[in-house]
Amino acid sequence: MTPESAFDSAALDNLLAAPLVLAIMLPLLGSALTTALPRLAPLLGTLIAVGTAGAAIWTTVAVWTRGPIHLVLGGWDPSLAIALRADGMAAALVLMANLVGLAISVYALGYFRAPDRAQSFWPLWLLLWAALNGLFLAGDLFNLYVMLELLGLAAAALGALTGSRDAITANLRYLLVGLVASLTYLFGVALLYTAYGTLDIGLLSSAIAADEPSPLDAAALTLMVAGLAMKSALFPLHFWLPPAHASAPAPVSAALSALVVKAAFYLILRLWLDLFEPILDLSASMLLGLLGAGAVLWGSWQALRAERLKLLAAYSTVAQIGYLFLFFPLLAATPPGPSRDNLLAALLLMALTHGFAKAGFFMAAGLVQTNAGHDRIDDLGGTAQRLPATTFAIALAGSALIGLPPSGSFIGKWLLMQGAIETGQWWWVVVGTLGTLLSAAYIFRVLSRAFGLEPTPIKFVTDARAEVPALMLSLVSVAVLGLASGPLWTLLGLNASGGGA
Amino acid sequence: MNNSLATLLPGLIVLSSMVPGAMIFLVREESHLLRTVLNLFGAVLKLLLVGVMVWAVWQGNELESRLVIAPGLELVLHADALSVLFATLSTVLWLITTIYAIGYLEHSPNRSRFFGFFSLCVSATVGIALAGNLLTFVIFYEILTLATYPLVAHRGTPEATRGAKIYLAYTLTGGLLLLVGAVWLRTLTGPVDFVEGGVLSGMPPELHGQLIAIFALLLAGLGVKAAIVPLHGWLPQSMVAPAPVSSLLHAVAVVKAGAFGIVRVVYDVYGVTFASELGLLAVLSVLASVTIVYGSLMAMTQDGLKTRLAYSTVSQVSYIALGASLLGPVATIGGLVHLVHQGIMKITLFFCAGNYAETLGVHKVSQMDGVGRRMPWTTLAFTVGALGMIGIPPIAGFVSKWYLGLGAVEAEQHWVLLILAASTMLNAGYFLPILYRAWFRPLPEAWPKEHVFDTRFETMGALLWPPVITAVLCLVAGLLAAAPFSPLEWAQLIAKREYGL
Amino acid sequence: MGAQFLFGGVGVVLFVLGLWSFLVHAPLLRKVIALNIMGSGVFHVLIAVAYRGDTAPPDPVPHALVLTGIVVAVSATALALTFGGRLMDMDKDGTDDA
Amino acid sequence: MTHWLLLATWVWPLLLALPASGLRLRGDWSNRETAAAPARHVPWVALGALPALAAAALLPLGTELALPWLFLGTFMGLDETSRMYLAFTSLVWLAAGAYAAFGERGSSANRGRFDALFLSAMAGNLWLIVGQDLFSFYVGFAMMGIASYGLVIHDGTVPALRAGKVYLVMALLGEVALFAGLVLLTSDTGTTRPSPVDLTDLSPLTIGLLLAGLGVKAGMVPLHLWLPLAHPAAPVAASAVLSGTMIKVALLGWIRFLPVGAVALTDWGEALTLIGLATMALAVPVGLVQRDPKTILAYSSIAKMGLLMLVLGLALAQPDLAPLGVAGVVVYAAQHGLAKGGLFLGVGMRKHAAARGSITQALILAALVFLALALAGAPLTSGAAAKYALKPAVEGARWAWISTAVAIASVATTLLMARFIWVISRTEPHDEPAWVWPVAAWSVLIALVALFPFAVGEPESWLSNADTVGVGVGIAAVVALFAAQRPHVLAPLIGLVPPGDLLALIGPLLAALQQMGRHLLDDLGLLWRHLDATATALFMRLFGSAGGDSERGLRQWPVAGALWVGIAAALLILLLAQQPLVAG
Amino acid sequence: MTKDPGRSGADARNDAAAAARAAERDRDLSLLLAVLLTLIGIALLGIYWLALNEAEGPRLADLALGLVPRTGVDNPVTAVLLNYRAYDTLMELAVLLAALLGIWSLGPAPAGFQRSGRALAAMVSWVVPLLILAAGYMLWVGGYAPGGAFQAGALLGAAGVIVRLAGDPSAGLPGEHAQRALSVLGVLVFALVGLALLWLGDGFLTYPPSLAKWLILLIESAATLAIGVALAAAYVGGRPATAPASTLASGKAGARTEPTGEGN
Repeated sequence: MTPESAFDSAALDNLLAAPLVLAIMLPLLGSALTTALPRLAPLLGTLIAVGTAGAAIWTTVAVWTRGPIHLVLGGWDPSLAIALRADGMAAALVLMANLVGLAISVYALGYFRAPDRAQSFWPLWLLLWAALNGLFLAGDLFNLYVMLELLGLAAAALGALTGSRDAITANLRYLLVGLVASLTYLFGVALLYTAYGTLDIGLLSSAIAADEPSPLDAAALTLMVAGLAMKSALFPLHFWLPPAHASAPAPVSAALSALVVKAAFYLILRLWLDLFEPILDLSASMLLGLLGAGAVLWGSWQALRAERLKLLAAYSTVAQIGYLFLFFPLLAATPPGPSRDNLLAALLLMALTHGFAKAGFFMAAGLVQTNAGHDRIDDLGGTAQRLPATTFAIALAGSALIGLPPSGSFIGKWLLMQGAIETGQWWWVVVGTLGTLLSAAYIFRVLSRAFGLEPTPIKFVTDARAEVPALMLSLVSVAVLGLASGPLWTLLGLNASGGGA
Repeated sequence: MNNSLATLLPGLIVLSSMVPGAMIFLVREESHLLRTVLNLFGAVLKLLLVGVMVWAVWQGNELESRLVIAPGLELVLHADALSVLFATLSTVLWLITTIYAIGYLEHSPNRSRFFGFFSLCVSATVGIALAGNLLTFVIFYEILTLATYPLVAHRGTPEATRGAKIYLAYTLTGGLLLLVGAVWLRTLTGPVDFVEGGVLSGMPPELHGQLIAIFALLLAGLGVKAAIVPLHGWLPQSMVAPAPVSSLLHAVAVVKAGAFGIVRVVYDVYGVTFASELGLLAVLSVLASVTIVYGSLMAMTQDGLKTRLAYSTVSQVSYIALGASLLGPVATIGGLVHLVHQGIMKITLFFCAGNYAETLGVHKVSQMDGVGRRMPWTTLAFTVGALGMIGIPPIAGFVSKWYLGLGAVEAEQHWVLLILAASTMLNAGYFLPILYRAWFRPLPEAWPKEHVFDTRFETMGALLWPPVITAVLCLVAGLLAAAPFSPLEWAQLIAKREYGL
Repeated sequence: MGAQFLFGGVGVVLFVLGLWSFLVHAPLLRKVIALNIMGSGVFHVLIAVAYRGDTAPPDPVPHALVLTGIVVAVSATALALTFGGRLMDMDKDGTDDA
Repeated sequence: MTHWLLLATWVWPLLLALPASGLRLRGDWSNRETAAAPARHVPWVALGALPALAAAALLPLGTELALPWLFLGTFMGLDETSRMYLAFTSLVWLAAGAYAAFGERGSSANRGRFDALFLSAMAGNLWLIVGQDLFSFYVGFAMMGIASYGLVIHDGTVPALRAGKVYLVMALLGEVALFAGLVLLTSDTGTTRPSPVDLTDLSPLTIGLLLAGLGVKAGMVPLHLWLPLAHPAAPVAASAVLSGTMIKVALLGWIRFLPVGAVALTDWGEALTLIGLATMALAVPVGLVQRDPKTILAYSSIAKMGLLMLVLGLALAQPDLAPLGVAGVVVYAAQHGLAKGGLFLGVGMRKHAAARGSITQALILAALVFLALALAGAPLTSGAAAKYALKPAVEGARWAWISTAVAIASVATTLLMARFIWVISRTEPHDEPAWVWPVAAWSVLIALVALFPFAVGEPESWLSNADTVGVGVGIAAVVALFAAQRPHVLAPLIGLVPPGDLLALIGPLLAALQQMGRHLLDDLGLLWRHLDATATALFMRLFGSAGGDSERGLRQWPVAGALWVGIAAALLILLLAQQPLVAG
Repeated sequence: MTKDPGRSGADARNDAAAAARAAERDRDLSLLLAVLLTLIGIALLGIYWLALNEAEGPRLADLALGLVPRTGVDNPVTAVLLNYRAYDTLMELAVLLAALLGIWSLGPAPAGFQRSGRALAAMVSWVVPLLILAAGYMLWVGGYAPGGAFQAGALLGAAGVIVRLAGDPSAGLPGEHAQRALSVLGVLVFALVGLALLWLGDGFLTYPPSLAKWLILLIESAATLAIGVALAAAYVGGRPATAPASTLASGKAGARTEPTGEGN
């Protein structure tokens, strides 16, 4: 796109740009407003949350109807300016993130009763939200760095919101991880800029594809992926995640586990698929797959051994991220075609399902914790039984985490296994199977507490503002994504004819 | 038949219990009436819809609901003669069991939870019955696992949670193996529906090794629920569940689902002739035979009435697998008709066991002296069920046994007669002593824990009538076996279609 | 070219040194300083790109990137130090394993 | 419409079973006294066999009733054989029913149970007679067999329970064998209503299974073990039908399902003949040394069944003998059924119907003597006529010595009857009131036995058989005199062989096997439980919560960092490995 | 979950042993890391060398410099910061805000330093106005020469630091409300300008050339204030006190021991 044509189609650009820009700017503005007017924070925050979610839906609809959107800010030459772009994958993740975000916002209304906590929460949360949307929609490598930092800072600050020693320790570690990781990423960006002189992902992609594969590409990729792998808590670099996620307040845990980690993963995926595909071969993907397998097994095992509910959920996140990495060797080994499309969609589907499910899980876990005063799994019996809706949310989210039908991750796992068998990499099937068994074990370790000799609950829902969002998210992860994942293919612009063989 | 109705009906049948089930969760615990209305509404509505379906399939109509959940992955609900057989069984028995359960749980806690899952359980079972491809089957198979888990754990005692965990460990592992098998198969075949006569016979010989491995996986997965030795360990453990649940597990849902799945795989996926060529049937028949004998032997050693019945189920359900494992329409008829016959007979027995426990506190065979005096009608129903299990004509069980025997001879597997003979002797060995105690031994001084109901009947009406009705059904199914619309007629219809006669 | 490599190469070395220091040294302050050294390393590399010979004006884009990077680094440093301070206030015993 | 009477023959007693059982739907169940007490006892049981009798009397031969919807396709009909069977069976059941209704005592709760079981067994017996297909036969056979178990153990005494156990095991074995035989038969012939012609190609396995399966019921040596235990243990009414009608169904089964007359099964036929001989040879001597009159009668039944097996074997081996042979067997079966039923009922009468020394007792004893003579085949009795009917077959046999053997057997039977009369005449009666109806029914039965030769037999048969019976009576008289004077000489012989004869030998063997099996099972069970416990413990440990923080080490920066840098290095190497070190 | 379980003696002994082991392990690991990182460093240097030896890659410089006249400023760096890549800058302000909010969320600020002596106070009263003045200059000069909002903001922040060092616990910052308003000013103005431009049809952050100069100045001014306030507030290290600063308790005012929000 030349500058002229950009100017010419400005009107159309504007219209298309609006939802993208709003999805990022609304929460940013909201953050500013809630900072400035702390008393009104919950009200303003909720309004902004609704608006942002609306913008995200608008974005998705726009991508659905018109295909990928590429928007150069400022009307400058694309190599010079920063671009926003929303393709199917970004739109899907934005939609998920914002729906989850909306639910978290509603939940937070009920969760943060003390005004000073709420005042701290809202601006940071909205900043985090802005960073997430910015990340998903970014088309510029350096802008991604800024977004990563914003995300990292906001997330660490939110995670430490309880102010306990554990929380601060864990989140300081998280902050440092984020910093070192994003600096490493930035180093990779700097190398790329050295070689190609541009930061726009699209331009870089064609430049890399046009060039011979060079060691510098390899070095840049290594640095960027290394940084992002740390941020996405890929085994064994997940060491920071469980304490940080487990010590955060429930809505924050939900956001961290469901969204923030996903953002880093999304970047790896983008780099891997969009930018560096020409220089990749199977072995590098296999390395990621192996680490993913380690994550699946170790994370699930640790979740099974965890004493506390939120720690369990955090380790479960480690495992779930591992599943996503299992797709890399399969994608590398599958030639373009319906099979690869299916794998890609399955990967996304698992990410989305995990987003919804984990958020729902953490929110429900938070509620249990609030109610019981603790979250030691072994002593949760009565509480779980007193809160049927919450337990139900845990169960639904849990079955999505396990990958039981009809959840979205079931479809994802089905296609994952199918891909593994088709490419002859059957060992991932073994990993997936073991992981599923372990996850079933840890989920039902929790659920079995709900069956005790405790008194009967009077009604299904006891605290609608807190319970309904969790339940809705869990329900989405199970029913909507599991039974109607077809549109995802359309959104991704993939050949929807399917066909396994 | 109206076209839109034809495409909706199977789906509606599944939903007819799922929706009321979901609503029941929301019902306040003390709203006894509302819950009962919802329960019965769902049960009766489903029965009516199934009635329409029976009529339609009899007329040779194709009923099929399809839902694309992802490209290439379709949820197919298809009504053929086989599905109708199983669906009708579950629906009829569900109605009766619902009435029974309402009476059984009259004063116990957590009824909304119970009945909610109860309805889901039946929805899943009917979904299994109507599943038109392996994917759909797997989905409902897993949902069934999930829906029954809370029922098994319902009592909340430590034994109950333990039993439920063991149940879950077995069934989830099984489900996973099934999943792997299904996925693997799909990579070879692409998306295929169940087709009468099977779909795999055209596969090239070099794939036969894989097909055998897949069969092993599928069989292992289905064998867990069908309680084929050595995968039966969960079944006696899950006897901690309330009696209606045991009835449901043993007669209608779980065990049957496994056996039904074996039938589906053998006939509609592999094709019985092809399976025989691969040598799979021989393995299956040996496994089934071992199970039949082993289950009976174990049953003889049990003093607990329900565990004895549980082992009896282990033994009896393998009749179905045995029927599937013998090449020839007659054996097929025997296996299929036993699907129904075992259901009504075993549910009668469990109802009765529940009545003894609930009315007299009698849980063990050794406590059953003289119960025939105190509860003659229940004991009469029990007698019918037990004699039917032994295979005494003209009760339904004989019909299955006859066709199995004849089918075995037809398939030139004369040794199966020996198995049938041994099974008959062993069944008599563990059932007749019960009858002897019940009818011929004097009453004890006092019952372990007698519960006086406000009724002139021997026990509460809601408890008394269900076993009496099912006992009558056992007799009718036997006495009118050759009449139109009898289970036997349906089984013959199915066999005719499977063998293309 | 030589100057460019010198500057950029120093950046690489700084980055690696900073990383080593960050990973090996336990005290928070040292870690934060190490992080800033790593950052400097990256900024060096970026600035080296901007160099276009002694005659041509430097490329302003990397300069701007570095400026932005510095502000981000300052912000992060501030937050990290506050965290550390908070921890020290809470527990004079040490810095845990952070 | 009269052919519906065929259906009524067995449906009617089944329908009666429910009211006869005295079960009530409503009651004060929590009260222990009233809960156990059933409704007033109504003697429905006496009426059970009426439609059957009516059918036998009224329906013309060849009446058919096809009910394809019933069970697995039911076909009922009346041919010569089944009519004869229906006639004597219904008569015996009627008489026994009258006895059961009015003669059997005991707790009224148990009476309801007895009546219901009695009627069920009756229904089964009648169903298998009127049913012409093998399903009907098997249903009836099974119903009869299972219900009889309840009749055998009705009294609940220790011998009754033991007898019941032996009966049940053997009856079930028999049923299982019959089941397999019928399955094979269906498979061999492709029909469930085989005519003799269909049966020509039966496989040896089928024939063997049919013989063995029905042989249990027939008291075929060595499958007779249950019979001398069960028949005496059952209450009188039940013994009468057990011995009078039920054991006869085995013959009916063989006639229907073996190719009698269609093809020469020489080996099988001769084997059956020899087994029949062996059965007689065993039953009579063992019977002679029994104490209990009912046991003696039971052995007599075994002996008689042996005779019939012998004849049937001949017919099987030589098709030319079949028409007469089968007819003879049926007639003999009828005769024996009536007489044996009468004898068993008579034992009950003798014991309870009247006081010692009364006229009635004398009359009863006389009637018993008459029945015994009839059974022995004395001239002018039904026995003579029946035996005469067997003559053509016996004399037509390839083996000439068969007639001699049969004659010896006749003598032996006479001796056995003499022994019975000896024992019964010394039985002490304990009279009970209200025996009018049983005695009346019994009298009718005796009258029928008396009329039998004139109704069924040919005139020349009336005076036949005098020689053998005469010899028998003579020997018996000598022995009786001897025994009266020197009781101590013969006394040790009595009770020498316990009832159930071979069972005494088999018993310990079975016990040892059982012991071994139990040990084995116990060991296996122990092993299994151990494995199970280990697995469960492991499982529970997995599910149980764990302590400790296993990632403490990993969270140390140097450790995590080394891993991180290592992974990055690996990635870099992997990426570089695929491109030349110097690009371009 | 937040309570710090008192450690028993056995634990302590175990900890000591573990610490010894850990120290040994750390030594080994630091050596390993050194080797690994040296190798990676050498590899990176090599790769970097190779990359520089390649034909000169495309550069944005000419393009960027060429378009400067249309940006409304003369300083190319400022053009990049506030025009070509204004979005980055906006987000960078957000990062600063995030840090500040994070610091505030940790609780009230620790006590300030001892009030300065007379000499220092006198110096401060001279230096601070100078700094503010210099900041203004920096802001203005950024349009055509090195300088701009960040530099200016940094100077303002430095002024705040000095004030706090001199003993004013609030670093000379206004009360809470004003502080909050000022610290978000940059983001607010920047974002609103961007959105307004979008609303007006120019596109997000697409300045019409005629207004560009003034809009940039507006944004820069707001940013300067915000940066200054944020840096100073960050240095204060805690939530601004609603009450007068002097009432803050000394010592451990900030060490909060209250349990977590979800615990109760």
